[in-house]
Amino acid sequence: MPELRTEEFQVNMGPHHPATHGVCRMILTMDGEKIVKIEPVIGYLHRALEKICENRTYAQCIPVTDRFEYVTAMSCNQVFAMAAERLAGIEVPERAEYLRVIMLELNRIASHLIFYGVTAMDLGALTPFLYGLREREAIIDLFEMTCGQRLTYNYIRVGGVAKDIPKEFIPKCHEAIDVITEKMSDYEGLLNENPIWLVRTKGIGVMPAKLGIDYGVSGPVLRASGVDYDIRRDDPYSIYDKFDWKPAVHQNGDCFDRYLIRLDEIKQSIKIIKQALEGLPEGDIKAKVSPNFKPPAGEVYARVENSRGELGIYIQSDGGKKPLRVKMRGGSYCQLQALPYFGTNCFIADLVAIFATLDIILPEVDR
Amino acid sequence: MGIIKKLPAHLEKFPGGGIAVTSLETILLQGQSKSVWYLLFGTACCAIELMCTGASRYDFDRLGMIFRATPRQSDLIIAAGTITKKMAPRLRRLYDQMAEPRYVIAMGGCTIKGGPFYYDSYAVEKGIDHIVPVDIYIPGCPPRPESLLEGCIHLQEKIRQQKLSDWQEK
Amino acid sequence: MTRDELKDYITKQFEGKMTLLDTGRHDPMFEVKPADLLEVSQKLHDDENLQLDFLCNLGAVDTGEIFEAVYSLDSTTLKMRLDFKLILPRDGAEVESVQKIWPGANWFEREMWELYGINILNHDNLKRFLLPDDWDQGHPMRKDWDAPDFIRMPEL
Amino acid sequence: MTWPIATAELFPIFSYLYELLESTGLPQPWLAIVVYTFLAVVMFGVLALLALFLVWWERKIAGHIQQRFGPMRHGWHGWYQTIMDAVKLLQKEDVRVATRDKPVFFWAPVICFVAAFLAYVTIPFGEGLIVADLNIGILYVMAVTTFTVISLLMAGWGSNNKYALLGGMRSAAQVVSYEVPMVASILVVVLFVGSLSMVDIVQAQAGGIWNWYAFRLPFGPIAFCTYIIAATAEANRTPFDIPEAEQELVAGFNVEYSGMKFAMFFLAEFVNAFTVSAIAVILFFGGWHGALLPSWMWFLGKTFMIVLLLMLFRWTYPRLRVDQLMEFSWKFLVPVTFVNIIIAAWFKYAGWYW
Repeated sequence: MPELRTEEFQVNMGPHHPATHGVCRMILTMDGEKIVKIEPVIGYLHRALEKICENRTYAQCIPVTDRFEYVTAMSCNQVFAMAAERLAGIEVPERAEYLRVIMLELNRIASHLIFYGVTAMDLGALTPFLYGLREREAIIDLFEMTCGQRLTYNYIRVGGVAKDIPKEFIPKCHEAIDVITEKMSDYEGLLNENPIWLVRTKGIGVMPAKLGIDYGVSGPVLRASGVDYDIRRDDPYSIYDKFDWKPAVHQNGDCFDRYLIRLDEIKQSIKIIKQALEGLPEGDIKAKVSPNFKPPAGEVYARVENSRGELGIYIQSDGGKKPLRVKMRGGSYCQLQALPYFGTNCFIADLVAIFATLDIILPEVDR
Repeated sequence: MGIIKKLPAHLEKFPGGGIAVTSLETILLQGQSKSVWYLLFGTACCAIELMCTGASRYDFDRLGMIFRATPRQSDLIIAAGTITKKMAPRLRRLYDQMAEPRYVIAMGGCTIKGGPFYYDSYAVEKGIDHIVPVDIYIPGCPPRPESLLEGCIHLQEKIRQQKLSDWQEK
Repeated sequence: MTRDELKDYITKQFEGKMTLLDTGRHDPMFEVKPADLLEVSQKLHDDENLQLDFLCNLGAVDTGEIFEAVYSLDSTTLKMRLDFKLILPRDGAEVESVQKIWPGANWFEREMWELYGINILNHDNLKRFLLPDDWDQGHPMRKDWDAPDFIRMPEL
Repeated sequence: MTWPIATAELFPIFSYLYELLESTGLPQPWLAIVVYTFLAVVMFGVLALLALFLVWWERKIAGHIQQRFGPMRHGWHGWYQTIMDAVKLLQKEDVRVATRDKPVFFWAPVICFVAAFLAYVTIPFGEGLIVADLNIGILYVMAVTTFTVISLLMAGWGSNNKYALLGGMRSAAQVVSYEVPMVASILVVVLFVGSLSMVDIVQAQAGGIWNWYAFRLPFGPIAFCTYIIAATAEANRTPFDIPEAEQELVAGFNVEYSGMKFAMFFLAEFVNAFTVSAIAVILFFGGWHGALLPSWMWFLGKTFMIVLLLMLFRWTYPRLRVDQLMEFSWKFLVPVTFVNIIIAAWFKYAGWYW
């Protein structure tokens, strides 16, 4: 009997595909249902944010950074403001720092809730998606109350924050946190011990820690592989060193750990927010900064830990009122880059799971 | 679509055909407007708001709108988010793949005229209306879910105001 | 190691190869000659007391007269940061690829090549990826770049 | 005294109509043709309405599980939403891909649609409400529902699209592997009834809830569980909906279909879900038997409960991967059902079974 001839074939996943969370395109070389090779093609959302920032004053750059990573826009505001403050040597009032931390952590929870929903949806469970987004609305309401926007906040400015929080914010925030704490058991109950969920995620897409570090993978994805590295603790910015919390670390580096670590991070964030709400001091919310301030010539690379890893901004100033160069670095960029090296030799359904648990968001990749 | 395109011309030959055409028109347009399935198409920030609109608090399904993953089965493409020069041919292709009758909603500033990326950006398409015909524009950056819902309701009204004879093959 | 200790350590260990610049505002910034890049990088990556195994960022800068390539490094074990940069001529800029040392540099270098036109030597996959496939308008991130449909923001 | 609503049986209406027809003196072959055409039209109408209702119901249930409402604006709780969907699908352009395999692409939805309806020839909707009581009833149903897989494979191949082809191949593998445990779990019931006829199977469960096979320990419940799992896979529903896995294969086998052709697939999917639930009711829940209400109401009520179960599966579980799906069938379901049959057969042979 002659041997059956098989042939590898190519499947084009994206740029418009339900599982790519945006406009990522992956050229998959497949052997039946098995994936042999992944070649990511990006740039479908390349909007030249860096070029735009070069032609704006520092204050005008902040709204542009909102669009850099819209799911956690607060952290983009924060990292740009931080870089500009370091360049110009601006001291931020303490109340502003507290408000920043509250907003950043609330935004992290919102982002992780989206992650929870979208990952579940990619694996075929639609209901957790709506549950995740339901609780997110409570946080979005808080943001709306403070800065009037649901997604692109423009709240954290150079030298402080844009507005003080309204009176009702603190009770509402406690309420939202309580709701989320309560619903956490719902989330865990729906998926953590679901046998189908377990077989779909356990042992799938294991990323070795060495590979992660080599390719610049950071944040929850790297911590799920057992590398205890959190910029909030290891390169402290703002006032994170004042709070009692500890980064979540898991050891296996598979999809299930990457999923668990997000739930753990939500709990840690709640812890931080509670402490920050308690210790919120009175005082100024913004240092005196001219809108057209000119920082002295110099350069700085500032970075924060956002929900997708290290979010960095490199600013070089030539002493003018506009930055000479703004380079943005998102966590997803490196995670997508590393994907072909550990995402192959699995089924197309696994690739969807891996892609979802990496929590890649395309504007961070394409900018 | 094929039969319906020629239907008025055939029906009107008969006595009383005009009445049949108008009542048929009402039913067909009602059907079209009340069951607008949208394509899962989101590129940037607006896609998150699109997701929120489909979720519990706002709930697209109330209007009879559900998402389809394939363009062949969807009636509406909500261009949610920035369309870059690299993405523009893909958007056109998706539009071409959709079955008629098809509608387009331009959601957000970027799709209307480039929005915040109008100046200084070498990669953003300044408005999608020269790629695909747009029915409804929803301004905002990103628009709130309420405005998206309002836009969809306007689209439904717009569909109902059509005439069956508009589609006839000339 | 604190930042000052790091500065001392580097200037001692990499004498003549890395010079401290005063433009670094938060983390120490050094200058490396393009010819020394691979050697210095390897040493920074392997040195027991540095272990800079994590490439945070790599980007090019166009100042109008020269190009710079800025490398931001980090150590996941010793938790410290360090930046260094190369000064490159504006025409015929070439830089050696560091992806053997930090594989993650791959895409960053591709981006430098695509948006600035800095040639990367020994790069394994130098293909267009951010701009459209049929892009023929040059390297848009350069300061002197212009195109017919490129509209600059008017001064307020 | 009889309960008034119990007189609302449908069978007398049909027999009255038949007598009326007979009295016209139509010769025999023509009589049969008229009767069966009438039945086919009635059946088609009823099932089309049922499918539309199921789509609406599914959307409502999904909505309520997810803390929203589902269709609300068109009629009371959006009751005519799916009718509007049908009207819209009717007028959509029929996209014909240029590279398609013409006959295969055209016939796939038709076969799918017809296969879904064929099973209803032998399904008793109530006492006497059966089109033809074949003596191989359940075997016939098993045979014709398998046509669906051919249509899905045809759809996958004819579309000339890789996603569609993957979906088609997946569905073929899936349906073939789940056919085995499904038939094996049905066999347990057949073994005890001693007949393949649907009416006989239902009659064997007369006389109260303890006679329903789902509650007859120990084989009944096991057979029911294996059956319902296999049936979920047969009907291509989550967690076994890999042929049209939205996040992986966009829409699987029907990725290139639009308008009415897609509507055929869509309706057939829901009709299939109803079929497997109806068979579950006939085999395990005593078919039309029940007190007070007329038999067809009992039958429909029970079937809707099983459909509800399938819907709850769908909105709770994630989706299995293709190889895990096969593994689950061959390594778990098939052994369990076979052991179940063997022990049941032994019991039957020894005469120990009640």
